[in-house]
Amino acid sequence: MSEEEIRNILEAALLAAGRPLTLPELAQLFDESQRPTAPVLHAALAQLDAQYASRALELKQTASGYRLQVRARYGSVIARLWPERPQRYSRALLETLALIAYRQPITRAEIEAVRGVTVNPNIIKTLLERQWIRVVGHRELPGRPELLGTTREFLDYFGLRSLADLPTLAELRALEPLEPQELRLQLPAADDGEAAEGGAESARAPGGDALVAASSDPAL
Amino acid sequence: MSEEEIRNILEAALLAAGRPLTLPELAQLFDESQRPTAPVLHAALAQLDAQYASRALELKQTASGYRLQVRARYGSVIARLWPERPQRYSRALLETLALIAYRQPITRAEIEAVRGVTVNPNIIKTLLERQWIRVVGHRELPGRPELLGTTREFLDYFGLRSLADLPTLAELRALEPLEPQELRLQLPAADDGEAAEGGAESARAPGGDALVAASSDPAL
Amino acid sequence: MKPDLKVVVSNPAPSPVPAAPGHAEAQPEQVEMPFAILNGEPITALPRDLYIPPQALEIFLEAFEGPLDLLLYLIRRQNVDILDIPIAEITRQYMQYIELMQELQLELAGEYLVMAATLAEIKSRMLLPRPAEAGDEEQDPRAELVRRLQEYERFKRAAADLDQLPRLERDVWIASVQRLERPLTRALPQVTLQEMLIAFKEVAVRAALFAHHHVQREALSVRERMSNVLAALHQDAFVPFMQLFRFDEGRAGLTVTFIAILELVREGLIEVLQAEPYGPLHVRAASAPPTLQLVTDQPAPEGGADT
Repeated sequence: MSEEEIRNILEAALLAAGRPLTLPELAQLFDESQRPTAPVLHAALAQLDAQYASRALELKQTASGYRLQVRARYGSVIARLWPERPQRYSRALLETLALIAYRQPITRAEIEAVRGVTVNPNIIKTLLERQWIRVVGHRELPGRPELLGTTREFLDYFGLRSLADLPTLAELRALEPLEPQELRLQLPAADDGEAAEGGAESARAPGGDALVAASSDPAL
Repeated sequence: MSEEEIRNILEAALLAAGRPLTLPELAQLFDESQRPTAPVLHAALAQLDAQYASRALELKQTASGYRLQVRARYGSVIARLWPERPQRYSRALLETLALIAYRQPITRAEIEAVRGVTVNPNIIKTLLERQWIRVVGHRELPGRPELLGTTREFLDYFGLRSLADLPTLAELRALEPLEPQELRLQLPAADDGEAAEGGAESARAPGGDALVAASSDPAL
Repeated sequence: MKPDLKVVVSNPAPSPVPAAPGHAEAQPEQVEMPFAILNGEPITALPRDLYIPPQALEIFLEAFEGPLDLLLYLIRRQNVDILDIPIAEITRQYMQYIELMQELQLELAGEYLVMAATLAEIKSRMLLPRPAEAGDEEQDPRAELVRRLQEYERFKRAAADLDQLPRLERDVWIASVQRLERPLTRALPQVTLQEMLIAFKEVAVRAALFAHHHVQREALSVRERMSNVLAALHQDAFVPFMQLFRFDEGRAGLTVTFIAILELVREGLIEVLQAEPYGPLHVRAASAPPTLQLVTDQPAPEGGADT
């Protein structure tokens, strides 16, 4: 069997498997009578990798074996194949954020008291990183727990002039529950920018009106 | 952007996607400012395929777009990676599938009329589950029987770009008057080629036309 | 009914080898042992005195996809053109199979019996004297059967062709490589105001906030201002009371700030201190257990407290 054929078979197997293959697995591809020795296989793999030198591919040896992968340099180009599905924040995060907005300044313990469950520290971290909340002080209790409040960025993001633009609890009662899933279906990824803009605009209207508009929104 | 770089990006994308990619999808890989035109992309794909000539890879265009695949010649070698034998399909299933593919849209009763036996419901179920066929409508007859047709997955699975790529159907031949012996002697064997050609030509007609012809066939 | 048959010259390929029923290779696994017998002549000749294992016959007979398939097999075995079926002979052989199946008590699909009747009918019509203009294919009693056989055969062929097409994961494999980690820059999740409000509504319902609290719009701006005031106070440092007010906010804003400060005092979050009577007020974040030193009737600047 020619060196080229050995390379072809190895390449075919690695590409068809789509997972790392060990040297024994690669050796199993050949009939026993013409099975290349380990050094021959190693050499063939090295040649294969050399062939990829000017290409977007590379051969990589990992703990689980050999695998072909796209060079990191092409990663960002390839990433376009998977248009970023907008991530979603959890219900817990939204509730925490809403509680901080409505009941600020508020400590984590107080949030937990209302929600009835512990608040995952990652939620606070995410909200701080997003600069939607900030630590505005400490409650003088054992442990001096942080008091959390919302930020200017929070208001900007949601298109509010001030927290007073948020609906009161009484007004909230009128809100229909909505399924986040449904909402996502209505907002295709490509439209995100627009959707966010639209949302901000309607929210910029005086609180009450915005909510009326929101609940008559077909997206709800 | 160099031709080589375009090829590299296309190759990387096709390999990373692991599914067929359409020409527009491939074009999306490039920044708008340096996006190759369709002819340039076509040329790059052709060059890519040419590069694979002596390798185990090939570029294939199917219904859903372009995909890179391991050549059938290496299939038996690659199959060693998967100990389970690929699924085999019964003649009954394949005949049913063939009738749906060539005669779509077609009802179960019409399939039965050609095959001369009832169609096992499990066969239709299997074909539906494999997403090779789908219900495309109903015939306005008592009971509104379902009209079945093939899917894009069917074409992809069998490596076809369109129904027109299906192997040509054998021609029907006329029943000769009695005393056939005599008549047949008068037909020179040389005509055979012509007959075959004619048949191939008519079947090579674009899928749509072929289908119209098929469904208006009084044989049904 | 006039069969819609194209006149095509000659027969492209009557296969020289009598085709084994239904592409024998299509079902090798189930039938390996007994089927070997079937590829040869012994069974097809059907000598009554030759012992054939009933299981073998059964498998052989079950290999047919129906009466049309069985007929095609018989015709091919005779090595005759489908257009020139020796109807009497084929009928005789067909009946033998049917009888055999009945003898073996195979479950015989009704279609087999219908075909038997059809064959018998064609055979009898073949024996009838035919009109002068015989030769017209319409008059050939076999025409309909031939059409059906051809139609079935072409799809039998098409099925075999389909089976031969390079198929994914049997013959060809999609080439793929593993993707590297996703790029670091990720789009941040988008949240709509409605989503957040709904979340709050639900938590409020759960916590029965509706029942015990009355959050007014005014109160919301107060709470916001509470955060702002708190954030403006540095640890342990005194901030002049007046510095917490922004006079460009007008009377309403000043009021809100003042209420916020009162609320902060009430919650023990800040201390308001006065060094001497009528001296300037200073505010700082609460450090020790809060001591309430605020003189509550202290008028707010510009009389903002008269709400």
